[in-house]
Amino acid sequence: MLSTSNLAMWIILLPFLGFLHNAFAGLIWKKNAKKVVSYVAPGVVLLAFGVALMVVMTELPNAHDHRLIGALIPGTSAATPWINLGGMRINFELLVDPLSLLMAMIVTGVGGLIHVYATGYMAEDPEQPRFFTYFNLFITMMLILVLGGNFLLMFVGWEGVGTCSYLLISFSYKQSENAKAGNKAFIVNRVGDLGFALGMMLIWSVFGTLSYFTNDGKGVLQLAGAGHAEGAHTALHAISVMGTPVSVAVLTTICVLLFVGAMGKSAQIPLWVWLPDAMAGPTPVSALIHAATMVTSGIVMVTRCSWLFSQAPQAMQLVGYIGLATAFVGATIGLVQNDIKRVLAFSTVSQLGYMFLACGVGNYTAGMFHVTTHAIFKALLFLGSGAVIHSMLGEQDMRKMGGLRKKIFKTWLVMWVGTYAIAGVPGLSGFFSKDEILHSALSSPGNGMFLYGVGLAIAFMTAFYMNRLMHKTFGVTAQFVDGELPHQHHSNFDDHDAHGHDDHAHGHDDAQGVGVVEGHGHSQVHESPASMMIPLYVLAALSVVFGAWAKMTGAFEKFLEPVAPHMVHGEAPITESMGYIISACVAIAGLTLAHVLYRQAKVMERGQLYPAETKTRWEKNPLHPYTFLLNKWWWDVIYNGIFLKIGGIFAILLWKVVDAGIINGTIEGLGWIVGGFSRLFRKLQTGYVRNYALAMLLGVLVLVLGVLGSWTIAAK
Amino acid sequence: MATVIAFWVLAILSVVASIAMVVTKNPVRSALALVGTFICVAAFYILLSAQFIAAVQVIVYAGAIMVLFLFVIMLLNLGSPGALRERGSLQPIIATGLGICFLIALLLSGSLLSLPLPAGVRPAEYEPLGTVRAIGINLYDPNQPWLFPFEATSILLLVAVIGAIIMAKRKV
Amino acid sequence: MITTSHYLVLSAILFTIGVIGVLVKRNPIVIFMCVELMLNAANLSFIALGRHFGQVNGQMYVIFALAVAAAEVSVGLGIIVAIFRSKETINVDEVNLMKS
Amino acid sequence: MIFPEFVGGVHLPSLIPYIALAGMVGFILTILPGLIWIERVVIALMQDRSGPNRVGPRGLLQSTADVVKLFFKEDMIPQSADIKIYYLAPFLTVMCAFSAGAVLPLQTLTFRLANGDLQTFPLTVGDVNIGVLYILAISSLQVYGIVLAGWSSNNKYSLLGGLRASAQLISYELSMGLAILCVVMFAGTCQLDKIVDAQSGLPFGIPDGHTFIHEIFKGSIFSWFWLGTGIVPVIIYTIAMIAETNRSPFDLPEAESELIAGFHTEYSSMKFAMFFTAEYVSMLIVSGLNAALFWGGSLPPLNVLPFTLIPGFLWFIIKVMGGIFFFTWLRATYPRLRYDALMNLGWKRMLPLGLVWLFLLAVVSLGRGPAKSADNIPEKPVTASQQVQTNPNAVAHR
Repeated sequence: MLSTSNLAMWIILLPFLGFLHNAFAGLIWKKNAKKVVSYVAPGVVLLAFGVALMVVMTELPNAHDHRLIGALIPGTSAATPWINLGGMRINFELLVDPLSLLMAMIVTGVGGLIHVYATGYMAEDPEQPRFFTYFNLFITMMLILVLGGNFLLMFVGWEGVGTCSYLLISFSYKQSENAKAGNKAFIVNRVGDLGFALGMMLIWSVFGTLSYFTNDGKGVLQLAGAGHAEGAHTALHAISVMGTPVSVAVLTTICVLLFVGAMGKSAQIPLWVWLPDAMAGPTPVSALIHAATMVTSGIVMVTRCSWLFSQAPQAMQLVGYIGLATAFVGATIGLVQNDIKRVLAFSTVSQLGYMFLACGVGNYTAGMFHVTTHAIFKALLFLGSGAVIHSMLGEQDMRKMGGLRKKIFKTWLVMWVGTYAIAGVPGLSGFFSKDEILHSALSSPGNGMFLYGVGLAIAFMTAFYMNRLMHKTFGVTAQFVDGELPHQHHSNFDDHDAHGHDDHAHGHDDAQGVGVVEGHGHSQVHESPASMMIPLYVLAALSVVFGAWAKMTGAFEKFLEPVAPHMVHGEAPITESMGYIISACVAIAGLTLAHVLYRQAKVMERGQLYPAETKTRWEKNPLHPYTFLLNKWWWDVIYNGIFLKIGGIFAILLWKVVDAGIINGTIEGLGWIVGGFSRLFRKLQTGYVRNYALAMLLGVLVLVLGVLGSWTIAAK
Repeated sequence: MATVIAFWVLAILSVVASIAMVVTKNPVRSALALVGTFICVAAFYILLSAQFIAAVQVIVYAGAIMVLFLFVIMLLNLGSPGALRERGSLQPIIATGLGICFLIALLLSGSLLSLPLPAGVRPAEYEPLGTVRAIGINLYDPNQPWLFPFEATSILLLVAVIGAIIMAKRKV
Repeated sequence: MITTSHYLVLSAILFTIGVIGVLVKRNPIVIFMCVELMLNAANLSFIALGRHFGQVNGQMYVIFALAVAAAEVSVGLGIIVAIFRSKETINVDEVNLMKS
Repeated sequence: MIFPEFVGGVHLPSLIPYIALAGMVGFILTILPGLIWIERVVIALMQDRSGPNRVGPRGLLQSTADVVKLFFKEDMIPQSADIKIYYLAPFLTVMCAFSAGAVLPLQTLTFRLANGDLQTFPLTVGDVNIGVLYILAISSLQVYGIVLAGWSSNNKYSLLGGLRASAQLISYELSMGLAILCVVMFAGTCQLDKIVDAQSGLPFGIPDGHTFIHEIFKGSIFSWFWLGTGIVPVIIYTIAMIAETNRSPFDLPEAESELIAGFHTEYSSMKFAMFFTAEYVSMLIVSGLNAALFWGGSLPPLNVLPFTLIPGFLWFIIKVMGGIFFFTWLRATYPRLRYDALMNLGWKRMLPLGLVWLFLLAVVSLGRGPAKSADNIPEKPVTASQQVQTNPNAVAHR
């Protein structure tokens, strides 16, 4: 019989089998590998989505039956002994509850669409099977992360997705910048992972288990939830393990450490610097990993531990403020970026900040709601931008695009939907999720007004830079000569001398003037293949209807309620409909401003709002806002300055004093002594095997005599 | 009585043959002497009513292993006749002395000398244990620990075959 | 009357001869043969002891020892042939790369 | 025919080995010249020549004359030969050839015991329970005679011939062993007379209906193992046995055109005669084994009157002679194989085929259920609890 746990196991197993298949596809299918992989890889993920859907169907009634603390569905976790070391017993267990199911559906659903898209996007890459191997492995790891029934399993997935992210960012590893970006992501994530690991160890030492839920009610979240129910939020010290209360300080430490992990994975200040660089990977990677799924795992984790966080208000405040700051910083930087994918990357950073803000103010459902809608429309945007880049033969710089609306009308249409969704145009999904966050921020006691204000500013900026992106890409006059685009495909094996950052590769622009040359008979800019467009349509449709559906029916909230209850304690000074109006106004204002400015830019030279000389002048002043934002608040430079310099000095200290002086001195001294003895004993080493054998016999003889002697003594 | 005579004859034969193996300078004769020892040992096995092992001893040791030795000796001798000549040194004397000491120590230990035959086992009971059937039944009996080693041995042999081929192949 | 001790002593003698052979000979093939003799001596004592205790275990051990010996010889002789090919000699005293 | 157990106070069954030994050796030694004569006559017949016709009536004494010639020929020893081994080699060969015959079951004799019971005893030299293994062991020792002869002659043709012969022997021993294993698996015993016994039932496991027809086919040609094991093993065995005896078309070790006379190039006079003897004895032995394993040994082809009149050992000899005729026939018909073709046939065709067939038969015999126990030991394995509980350490410390 198929039980839920078995079914849930298959959600993970299917992509894993796909991963195994793709890894050995070349061996199995020889020349047909690419073709087979392009069917198998999306197939398994979509199949997993189907399984997840089935689990939801079978479990949805149950979930509501058990709307108790933790709302677990008892007996639905498949537990097999995994680690059994002394007193340490950790099971391989799955937790099937609304949260994990929601994430599983996002990962497999959106992931499946992106897989389909990638079959078109990666079709020409000779290393396509390797790409899909990583991709399926990523899906597997992500599913382990969300479905795992204890912190250690989550950590396995956590590290696994990190590895896949690294592998995929540096997929075209022959370009050193990609490899460096991969390294950066990996190393920055290590910092976060250390925090997570420490938090996990602390949990182990405090709670004595890592499982969220156990049959005897001693699971981490069970205890936390019990505390929550008992004393509500007022009575702290409510969590007790074996009758001993856990102090708030310890809980706060745990939560902060876990949040450090989330910072790394979800690109929050101060560990956010890797995400923009991660755009070096192929666009489907950016869409799947660095927008829709992996980066949201921090939010998932915080939501998962909401019972813990609810007992540690300081930690929650930290989460909220960090989220807000990140959202603000990301949005400001997004205003001035020129690389289409980087704009989206900063937008992602900013939106992630939003989600943490929601968690910080206690409205986890809103956070997860935004996770879901963001997964849909950000995937849409990234995939759309991928289609644009694909159409532009690999060009990513918006300054060299423009005028694409007529050429790739369908792409423009879906991008437009995505833009309005993220900007929060009323009716589209981003509007509802964002508004809910803003509303709960406003309800937050004490600092509600401040959070709300900054949030609105961010929303405004979001609308602005998204419309800017649309205009620069599709709207203004074309900044390239159709038919003479240099081919810049992202394959490992192409020549990368002209990788889009070199203006002189476009020397013809100056000679022939700016403008579209239509007379070439065939246009290089073309609509993407159906395998890329269909996922876009699906995502666009979802972007339109999902938010409204979820909000109107309340299904989403009801679904998630058991695991992430509403913990906002204050009262908002304005009604919800009032909030709707305000957010709508802000979004439309942002869009309009960009529209006005860049319609103007349309007539200007090279589609820039300001002439190039002005910008050059600005760039000379490092504190000028433009330069400041363009260089990401000098964040990388500061990091380099602090960590690299100090680290370097420390390393030199270690090298010169500790290594060369103390260690080498000791070793060499020992070496001298040993050498002296060696010179003495070297004569024994004849190199003749039989001499050694003789020595062995002598040894055996001594042993035999020793045993004999001991027997004799024993006999007496 | 017949077994006593057989034992002593075979014992003397086997010891003489093995000493001859060590003493002779010609490797082919060494090998032949060793074959003689092996056949004597096989005969001992029959005396000890381990008929199957005796047959296998002859087939594997005398029939396969020593033929392989002979092959290699001949093969290498073809290349350079002088390669296998022996030279004298101090080592043999020390080695022999130590070896004899070792033997004496073993004998002195007394553990070898204190086992009368039979020790509570009548030969008639033991007799059937040496047949192919008995060995086979015991070897594949899941209640006994031999099944896994048996399978492992097959893997070992496969590995050895591959290893030998790789090692001896002229062009790798 | 032939007792188990007879066989054990014989086995010890054969073993010792094998040991001495290993130490004395310079031809690796002959050394190998001496090792085989030692193995056989051990096998003999296994069988004799198995007989002594009326157990089939002694014979089982010998079966495995035989198989392992066969494997060992095939690989060992392969090594010797390989050494001969590369060094044009198999005298163990000339194959002394281990000497410092 | 039923013999009494005691005749004049002599225990007849205990005399069987000596009778068998005398009979076997006597028969082999007397038939040998005849064999050579038969071979020459048959080949002459097949190749439309007259064959031996000078010495004696129809050249019958030709072989005798040859033997006399060999006896008195000068014995030449190469100067640089390793004399001891040079002498040892032919003896080894002949000894191995003869001693393999020790376990061939010539006939089954029935005795009426003193208490009135009937008991059967096989007419063999050594009725050992490892009969088949014994023959395999002895035939694996045959290599030595050949290799040593080749090596000690200190002649490159000899050495090459010796190496070839031994490589051939080793290669084909495997296929031979596999074919024999098929039979052993079906018979459930290694004892040759019991293997013959196992062929005395009805063919294809038909249950006994105790009618006249059933009686005729009991132990008939259809129930022998050549058919019972599915023809493939008997083919493999036959090819392997020809290769094992270094006979044409597998007579590469003594390929005249390449190696003069192979490993016995340097042998003359009686030593050569010994190799010669060994070859023919081997032929007899492998044919005998063939007869016992696949062709029902001493069983008549049909269990009806004219056949059953002939005693079992005569049937056995007839079958052996059939094998010899087959050898001769092949020699008259086929050219010699190339060496690589020989090795290919052995390793790449017959060995895999034998393995696959053994596997198939194993599956079949699994389906048939456990083979009928032929050895008189309990089915139950000896478990540790039944074994004598003696602590070896205790003894060692005594």
